[in-house]
Parts: sequence; structure tokens; C-alpha cells
Amino acid sequence: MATVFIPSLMQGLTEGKHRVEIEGATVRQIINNLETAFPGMKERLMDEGEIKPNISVAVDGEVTTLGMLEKVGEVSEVHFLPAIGGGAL
Amino acid sequence: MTTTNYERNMVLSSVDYKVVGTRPIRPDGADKVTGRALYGADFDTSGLLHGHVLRSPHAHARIKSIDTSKAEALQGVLAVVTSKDLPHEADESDATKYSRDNMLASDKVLYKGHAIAAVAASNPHVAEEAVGLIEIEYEILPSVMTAPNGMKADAPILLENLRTEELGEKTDKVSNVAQHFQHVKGDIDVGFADADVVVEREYNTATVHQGYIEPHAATALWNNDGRLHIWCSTQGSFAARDALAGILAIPVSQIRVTPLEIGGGFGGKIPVYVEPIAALLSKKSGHAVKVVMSRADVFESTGPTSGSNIRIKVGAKNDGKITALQGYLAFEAGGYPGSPVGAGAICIFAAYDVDNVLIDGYDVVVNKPKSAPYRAPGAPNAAFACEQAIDELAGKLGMDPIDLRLKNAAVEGTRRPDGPAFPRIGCIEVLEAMKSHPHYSAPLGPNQGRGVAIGYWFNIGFQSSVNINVNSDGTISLIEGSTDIGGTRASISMQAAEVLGIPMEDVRPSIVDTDSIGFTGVTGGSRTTYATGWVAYEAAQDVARQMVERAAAIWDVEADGIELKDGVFQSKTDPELKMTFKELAGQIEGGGTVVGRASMNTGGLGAGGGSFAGNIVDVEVDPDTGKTLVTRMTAIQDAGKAIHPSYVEGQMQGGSVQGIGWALNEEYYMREDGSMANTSLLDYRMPTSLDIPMIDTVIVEVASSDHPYGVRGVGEANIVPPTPAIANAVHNATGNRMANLPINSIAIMEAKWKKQGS
Amino acid sequence: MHWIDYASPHSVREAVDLLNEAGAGARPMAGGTDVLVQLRANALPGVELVVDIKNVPELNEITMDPELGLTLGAAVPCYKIYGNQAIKRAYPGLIDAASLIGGTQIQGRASLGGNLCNAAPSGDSIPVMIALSGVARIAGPNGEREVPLEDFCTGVRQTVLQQGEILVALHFPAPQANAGANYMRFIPRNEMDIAVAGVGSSVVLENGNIKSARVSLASVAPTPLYVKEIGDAIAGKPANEETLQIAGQIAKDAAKPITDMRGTIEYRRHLCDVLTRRSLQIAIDRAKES
Amino acid sequence: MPAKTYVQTIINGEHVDFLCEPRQSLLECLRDVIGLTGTKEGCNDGNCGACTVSMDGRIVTSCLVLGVEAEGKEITTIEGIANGSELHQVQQSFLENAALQCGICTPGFIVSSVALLEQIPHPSEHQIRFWLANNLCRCTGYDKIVRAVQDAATKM
Repeated sequence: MATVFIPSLMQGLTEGKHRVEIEGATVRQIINNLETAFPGMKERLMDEGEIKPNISVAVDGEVTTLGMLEKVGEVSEVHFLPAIGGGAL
Repeated sequence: MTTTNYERNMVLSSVDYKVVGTRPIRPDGADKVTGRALYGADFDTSGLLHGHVLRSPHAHARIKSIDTSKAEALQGVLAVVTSKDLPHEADESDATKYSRDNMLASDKVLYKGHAIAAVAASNPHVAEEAVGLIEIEYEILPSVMTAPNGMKADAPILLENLRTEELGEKTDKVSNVAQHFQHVKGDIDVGFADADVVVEREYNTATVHQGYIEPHAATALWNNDGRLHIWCSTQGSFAARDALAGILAIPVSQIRVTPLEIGGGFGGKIPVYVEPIAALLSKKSGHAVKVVMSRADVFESTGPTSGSNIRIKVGAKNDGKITALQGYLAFEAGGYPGSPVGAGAICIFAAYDVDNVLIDGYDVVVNKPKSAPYRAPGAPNAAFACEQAIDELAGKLGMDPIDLRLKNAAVEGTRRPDGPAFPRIGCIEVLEAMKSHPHYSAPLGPNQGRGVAIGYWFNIGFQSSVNINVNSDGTISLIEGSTDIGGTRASISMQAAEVLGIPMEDVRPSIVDTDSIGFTGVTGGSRTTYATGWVAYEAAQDVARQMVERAAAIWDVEADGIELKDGVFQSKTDPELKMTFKELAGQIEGGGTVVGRASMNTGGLGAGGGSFAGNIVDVEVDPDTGKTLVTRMTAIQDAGKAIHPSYVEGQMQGGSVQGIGWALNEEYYMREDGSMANTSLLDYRMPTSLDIPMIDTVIVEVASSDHPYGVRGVGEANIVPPTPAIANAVHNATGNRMANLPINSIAIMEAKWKKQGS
Repeated sequence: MHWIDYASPHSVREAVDLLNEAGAGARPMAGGTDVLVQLRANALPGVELVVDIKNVPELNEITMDPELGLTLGAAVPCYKIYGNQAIKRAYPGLIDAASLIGGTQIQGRASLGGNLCNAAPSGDSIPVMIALSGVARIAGPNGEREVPLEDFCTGVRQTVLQQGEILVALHFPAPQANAGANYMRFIPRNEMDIAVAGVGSSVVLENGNIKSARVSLASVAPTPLYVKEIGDAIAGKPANEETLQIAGQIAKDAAKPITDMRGTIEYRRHLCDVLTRRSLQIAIDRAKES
Repeated sequence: MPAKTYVQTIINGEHVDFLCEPRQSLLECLRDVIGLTGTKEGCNDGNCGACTVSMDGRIVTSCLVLGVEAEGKEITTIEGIANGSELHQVQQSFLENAALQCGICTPGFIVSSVALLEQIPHPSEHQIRFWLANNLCRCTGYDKIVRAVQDAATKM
């Protein structure tokens, strides 16, 4: 199971938990399973089937450009971070 | 001048290669020293018209009407465009509207210099005169210039639809705060309760510009077949293509961007500005149209980087162990959301392995041009604050400032405050190189002070594409899509040459348009030598594989019995069977050419673990005038592996000097009415050659864990430590802490007078 | 830039006639380093004719006479001034100014006459030219006249020049024995900058005392500011630190600066004190060496 | 539209005549009329030095010279620095010392540096920095430019 880190501003949905173990081989599956465990997560993270533009996903430390399609390993770490506006991207 | 008995440009290398690590002459050198290289404004084509842009004289106003009739009637004018010529769909999202409004304002202007209309004429002076004939009626609104003022409850509101976003959740309050986020690690209350010593300070940094010498320039031809061709000076031809597709609402396949040589960018040439305007003018006039900015346009209308307000609280035990770090960052976004506060928050405490951290970040719209990336966006602001607080802490603890940093330094496995854990990094190695450098222990003269600081930039990987064609004379043509701002044709070619065992001079690199190579990300984020270089390595491996197969066919042996070593294909078993790369290349053309290809995603944000950089700086402060001279500066940076050490040194020296300008003089000096007063290079005061000493360098090489040669991007981290290092040096020279940038002579004298008065 | 016409007269008479006929729509130009920038920035909207006066031979002459002093054509570019050994020896204060206006490229075009006629409060050459008791020789439709340089600038970018008049030359009396002069400015960079404050000074020494002194300030008033009171106060006093402090204090009190992007009122007044002391010290040192 | 002016010059050793409007700068004439785009525009007010050319043996910022003022003048631009296929030593030293990154300021720096070494064959570091202070570079931090000029001085 992947370890998903919940940002402090979303911990209201996870009863204050800041890291949770979630099944999933892709970011899409992780988000779907998060929603099952903690209803409301999907609405915070996604818009029209895509990750919201203000949010980015890091798998094993690196922010991905593949979004929902990014693969997640058995022992991966997943972070939801504020997107880097105005950054080098 | 300092006399030296040490190596002024050291490379601390542990691995040697044949090509990688040498210093050949760059492939585009001859063109660039003879004036033949074609930059953005140098492009010409038949029937070319010149565009000129009308820009807002007000910092904040509602546009009540636009009358272009007199301009249209002027002889020589072929087209006039306004926001009405942009697509504005009924269901246009806020983000799309912002991107279009920033090109040509529709209902409001949000900063002085905001583009409103443009004219194309056969003569640039006539286009300028025509712009003067456009009549606009404004309702002038009060303006707000800084993040703290923009956050006030009674601040003038820039974007009526804007609601603060908190990681996916929108509040319902109308506000200039576009975003608030938070990073939490451990519990700072516990951390501060544990601390013996606490330092708490507030800092401000001024808005500053990238200051590239080439103003933005683009030529557009919207052809009769509906295809749009753009020739421009850009950091990313694909990024420009994609931005244009969004703004103009046409498919990417209808757009071809040909990148010309680029005269500096530092992040500021990632966004498009004149490209869509040139496109609209071309569509309307039926001619190719070139739009070139003036220097004042560059200052007033293109991305500066954010001014910021940052608060730091740091607590430590008496032995120097830091127990808690707290940061508050409020950044100016400019007229539309998108400051680099997120990047600043990632970097602010990255050098420190601390259990308890809390960071709050705010992105605030203000009446200045929309901010654009500038070399390690956000990180220099953050470091100016953090590294001064750390220096002050060292003073309180009576510790050497480098020892304090070493005691708390981040290492492989340290979790960054935003969550992810570091792979292999060189923070400790950079600090140790600083400490052992002769500069650190050299004596100081009267009125002089020395300061140190360390900085971090996370670097990015992402997609690049490279094709390699093997020529029958044994050379290779390397086709890539990364625009070359600082010698990357060389650093990319060298990685391919290393694989194939040929000299770099046998590589012919070409940077081609968006129709001619696979997607390639921007030249930015310190990614080009890392990512495109890595992809060139992979494409060269592809060449090597195919060449081995060809040799196998020629010799009638199995391919896995052949190896490529030092540029020679040879049988692992039969010493008679060998051919140099050149000999084999000479035999393949008749039998079908060899084309190597690679296109891959080299990682995301934080690729390779990023890069740490440090500075040791000496300043001399005139006690009577406050004038500050940087008398000596040493830049130390982890390059992972320096592919071309001269250009790595060049990045370090250039970043250091931009940092000197940022520290001492550069700022957007805003008048009461919200206009920038110093829109010339005379009054913006970037450093001249006479303002700075030689910049000594130490390249530290802690190989990144993923790149085949261990490369870390080096373009950005070097601008992070200069501003706090200079502030710390000024403190050591004068006894005063300088909490605001720029630390100009007036600020230094005011600090002195304040102290004398108190 | 709006349309302009260009004329290049070859005599003072021709230049004066051209300017007189065109009236307010004409603008003389020497090196062009201010005029072209202003035209491009729409700061001279009514100007339709640029009269390039640097091809008038008289405006390019440098004459040095041990009795009569130095006559400097109004269009002589800076590099010719600091490249002139005779001027270097006799008027080092002029060299200070000529070698810090703009950078190398600007100095290939810019002239002290142009700097004076541009009448910017920050004009770097004007204070030391005033300190050296310079006189402007002006030609116009009604013949020639002379104006002491301290009276030449009348406001921000305004001068005594009337319609049809041009500055022909600058005249400086022959240096006295035991005299020295200097120009010093404060700029945030080390080159390529506009003075936050500037001080031009000249002194004549006699038996270790100051026989006479003239000090003028830049960037602290709408015009270059001649502070006669300094000369009056320190004449006859010993050339020492105490005297310099008196001079500095008077300069500080005389300055009427504004706060803008280059400096604050308080900082500029402070600089007047510091720079006056420093500039006078160099002038004194030069006087001792002369 | 009023008439253009006919201007006769010698540019890089060749007689070049051109027509221009009096409001056009020499920089515009070189780039847009004559097609010599090696001279660059960075600021158009004399403060960056990217448009530096030599006029009658003296370097000037060509944005602050009117095209019509070039009448009868001899002008050398970056295109006239190399001797045919052979680079000038200053150009060679810039390449060998990696004294350029983006390269936009390079033509101006080379024209200025060549003029410096003609005037002062063995300049001190301070003299180099002083002479070049009207040429801005934002990429290199000037270190390698100063070294390139020093290198050229020793080899010329």
C-alpha cells in the first residue's frame, strides 16, 4: 500500500490524520480509494476528471506531469502539494 | 585587488570522463562573436509589418471605451487589434480569461503598462504614432502595490471573481489573496517550548526584474492556410506553442514555433507577451508582423519577480540544534494569480533537518505586472529572510555560522517541510567547501564585513526529445528542442559525444521548431543540461546499439559479442575485429542511415535532488555615505557533475552578480500613482563591470542519484544565497541588521541614524 | 518617435538663423545623448527640427592661453577634454566631470556644453564649471552675449537661452597659482549613474589658508546650486578639517532637495555635507600640488 | 510623408549609401535599412551598450546617433571585426574563455574591447572594467569577459 500524505488544510476530511495507507497502482486509483475512505477528498482534488490546476501530485518525492496516469508503487509515497505557480515550470 | 595563492576556479571532481568535464569551444560560438546569430528582433521576411502596443498609463482602471478609428485611418496602418479580437467563449474559465486579459486587457487594466491595443504598420514609427491616436476612456481606481497592503480588509479589489483557494477549497470571501497553503512537519509548539534561544524577525523584499538584455520580440505569420507560424525569442518553443493555442483557442497542430537565438531570459521568457499580439495583427493584416518591446515595456509589462513579506521564527538549543522553524510568506503575484510563493516555501528551510516546521504561504494579487519566473523563483526572497535569521541565531549562540548550518544540515532521507524526502544531496559538502575555502579565513580591512549563506533550488526534470543522425564522415547531427541561453548546445552535445567516444567537435547540434522534434520542456528550472542532456545520452545509446548491430552484420558475428569502447567498436573475443566510430559511420550510409532517438520524462520537480549553493562575501561600507562595495565573493555549488565546467562557473558567477544587484540596488521604485519611476537601465541599476570583483568559484560534485553522469542542474541555486550573504556581511561591517531589500546606501545610513538616535 | 527634420549648419550664423526661423519647434543638438532620449520618450513633443550644431567649427575648438584661460567649444565631446594634456594639467576639476559623464561610449559624443544646456539638476559638469568661474558665450540673432554659469540654468531643463540663441563656447579664466578644483558625486553604482548629490569645488590657497573658494551643488535643487556663502565663510580660514566642517554644514543647509527614486531629502542633505568636505579636501590637495 | 535623406558612409571598409528618415537612429539604419543585424538593441537610450559601434575610430552607442549624422563617417560594426575567415583575437579569446552565455551583449562587448586594446594595449583589470562599464551583461557576472580581454591583450 502506498503512503499518502494529507496536507494540513485537508486533514479535516481525514479526522486529523496526516498520513494514510491507501491501495492503488496509479494516482487515479489512489484518489478513488481515498474518496471511499474519506468522502469529499475527490471534490477537493479534482475538477472535470483532472487534478485541479492549483494542486500538484508528487510520487516518491517528485512532482509528476502525468497527473492521474502516474504510476504508484507498492511502497510509494504520495504527496498532494500546492502547485508551483510562477515557478520554473 | 586581492592577491591569490589558491585556485580561483576549483572543481572538486571524483570521476573523470573523456569529454564530460572538459572545456571545448561552444558549437554556436563563431556565430555569436561575429554578429551572425539571429535573435528575436533580427528576423525578417517579405512584407513584414511592425507592430506597436498601446499600454495602460494607469495602474488600476476600468476601461469604459476604446476608439481606434483615428489610428485605423492613419496612412500606413494595416491593422488595429484589441481584446475583442481574442476569443472569449461564453464558458471561458477564470484562468483562461486571466491569460487572455494579460495579453490584451478587456474590462480592466491591472497595472501600468498593461497592453490594451496594438497597431501594425509598414513603418515602426508610424505604428507608434497610430497608437498615440487611439482614444481610451478610463475610470481610474485606487491601486495597491504590496502583498501586506493587498491583504488588508479594505484593500481595493483587483479581480471581482477571485476567491481564496486553500488546497482545492474555495472560500467565499472576495479577496486579493488568490491562494493560501500550509506545510506542517511535527509540532512547532513543542519545538519552540524546547528551544533555549529564539529569533523572530520580519523581512521585506522589493519587486525586481530578470533584466535580460534582449527585449521580447516575436514575428507572426498567420498564413492563408490557417496555420500560424511564430519566430520568437523564447525559453520554450513548445511552452509558447501551447500558451498560444490556449489564448487563441486553436489546436496546437495549427501552430509552429521556430525559436530564434535568445538574449537572456532567466525565467522571464517562459511566458508569451508579444506573440499573441503579433498573431492577431498578422491575421487581421494578412502580413507577417513583428512586435519588439522597448526597455520600458520590458520593465512595465513583463514578469518581474515578486516583492515579498516574510516572517521567520527559529528556535534552537544552546548546543545549536534547531528545534523549530516557522515561516510566513506573502508574495505579490502582480495583476493575476501566480507568484512563486509555493516554490519559495519549498526552499525556505530546505537546507535544515528540523523536526518541527510550520510554513504558511499567501499568493496576493497587486497592481504590478503579473510576476514571471526569475531564476530559482521565490527562493532568493525566502533565503534572504531565513539565512539572516539563522545568522542572527549563530550570533546569539556564539557559534560559527557555517558550524551552525552543518549541525542542522539536511542529508539524504531528510524530509523537506513540504513532505517529500531528499535523495542524495550535497548540502554538507557545499558547507564544508565553504568552511575550508581560503576566503573564509582571510583577514578583513577596516569597514569591511564578511557574510555567508546557503541556498537551495529543487530543479526540474520533465520531458525532452533528441534525434541523432549519423553522418558518413563520422560526425553526428544532434536535433533538439531546448533553446540555448547559456551554452547548452555544448553541454548536451558533450553527453552524446561521451557515449559514442567522439570529440564534441564532431557533434553538430541544431535547435529546431515545434514541428521538427518531439515535445521538449522549457529551458528553465535548471533542467536543460540535466534533462535534454540525459535524453541526448539515451539517443546516443540508441545510436550505439544500432551501430553495434551494423558492425555485427558486417563482421557476421552476434551483436552481443561487440562492444563500443572509447569510440571503437570491437569484438569482445576477436581483437582483429575493430572499427572506429568514424570508420563504421563511413560504411553505413549506403545501407540505410542510423538515426538514434529518445524522448523521455526525466523526472519531476526535485529531479536529481536539486542543488545547494553557498556564498562567502566581503563588503566594504563607507561609514559616511553608506555606499557598499562587494570586495570579494566566492560562489560554491553542487553541480553533481560539471559537464562543461566553464559554463557551470559562468552560471555561478552570473547568479552571484544578479544577486549582488538584487541585494544592493535593484527595485521597482513605485510612485504614489502606482507607476514605476525607474523604467530605464540607467535608473534600474543592474551591476556594471565596475561594480563587482572577480567571482571565485568552487564546483562541488556530489553525483545525483539518477542522471547517467550524476548531473544536477546549476542554473538557479546560485542566485539564492547572495542576498542574505550580503546582508550578513553588511551586518558584520556595520553592526546593523538589514531587514529589507534593497540594502542601498540610504537604507544603511537610515539604520545607522536610527541606532545613533536610539 | 514623431517625424523630425534635420539640419546641419556649418557656421554659427547659419545655426542661429535656422533656430530663429523655426522658433520653439527647433532644438539644437550636439552629442545627442540627451536630446535623442528625450525625443524618443515624447518629452519634446513640439520639436520638429533638430539643428545639429557639432559641425560648426567654432563649437569644436579648444584654445588654451596662459593669460586668457581656456575656451572650450560647446560641442567638444568629453573624450577630447580628458584626452587633452593641457586641460588635464590646468583644470583637473573639468577632467573629473568629463570622465564620469555616461560611460566610454557616451563620452565619445556628449559635451560639457550640451550637459549645461540640458540643464538637468543633476548635470555632472555644471557644478565644477561654476566653481571654476566659467562663463557661457552665447550667440543669437542680436549678436553675442556672455553669462556667468551660475546664472545660466533657470529651472529644471530651463536656461537663459532665448529663441535663436545657441551656446558657442565655455570660457574659464586662467588658473591662479596655488589653485585646485574637483568634482565629486555620489552614485549607487560606480559608473553609469545619475548623481544623487554632487559637489564641484575650487580653492585658492595662500600660506596654508584658503584665499578664496567656490562651491556648487548638483541634484539638490531645481538647478545646479552655487553656494556663495561657503566661499564667504571659509575665505581666510586655515585649510583644515574644522574649516571643511563649516563648509559642509553650509552646503547641507543650502541644499533644497526632493525625495525621489534616487534619494531622500535627508540623505541628500547629508551627502552635501560629506561630499563638500571630501571635494574641498581634494581641491586643497591639488592646490598644494600645483 | 516628407522625403528621406541620402547618406553616404563607409561601413566595415565598404562604401555604403542608404536612404533614411531623419528620425531613424544609426542603429535602426544598420539593422533595418542596411541589414546588419549583428548590432543589437537592448535599451535604445545609451545605457546598455549592446548597440556599440565604432564611428571614426571612437566607440559610440549607435542608438544615440541619428542615421543622418553618419554622413561621411567611417563605421565599424561587429560584422567588420573579423579579418575575413579569421577571427579577431578578441573574438577568439571570448570563445576560449567562455565569455558569453546568451550572446546578445557580445557584439557590443567585442567592439568596445577591440577599441580598448587599440587605445590601451595592456590594460589593468580596473581599466578594463571602467572602459566596459557602458556595456551591460546580465549572464556572466563579467568575470570571464574581463579574463577574455586580459587574455586577448597578452596574445595581441
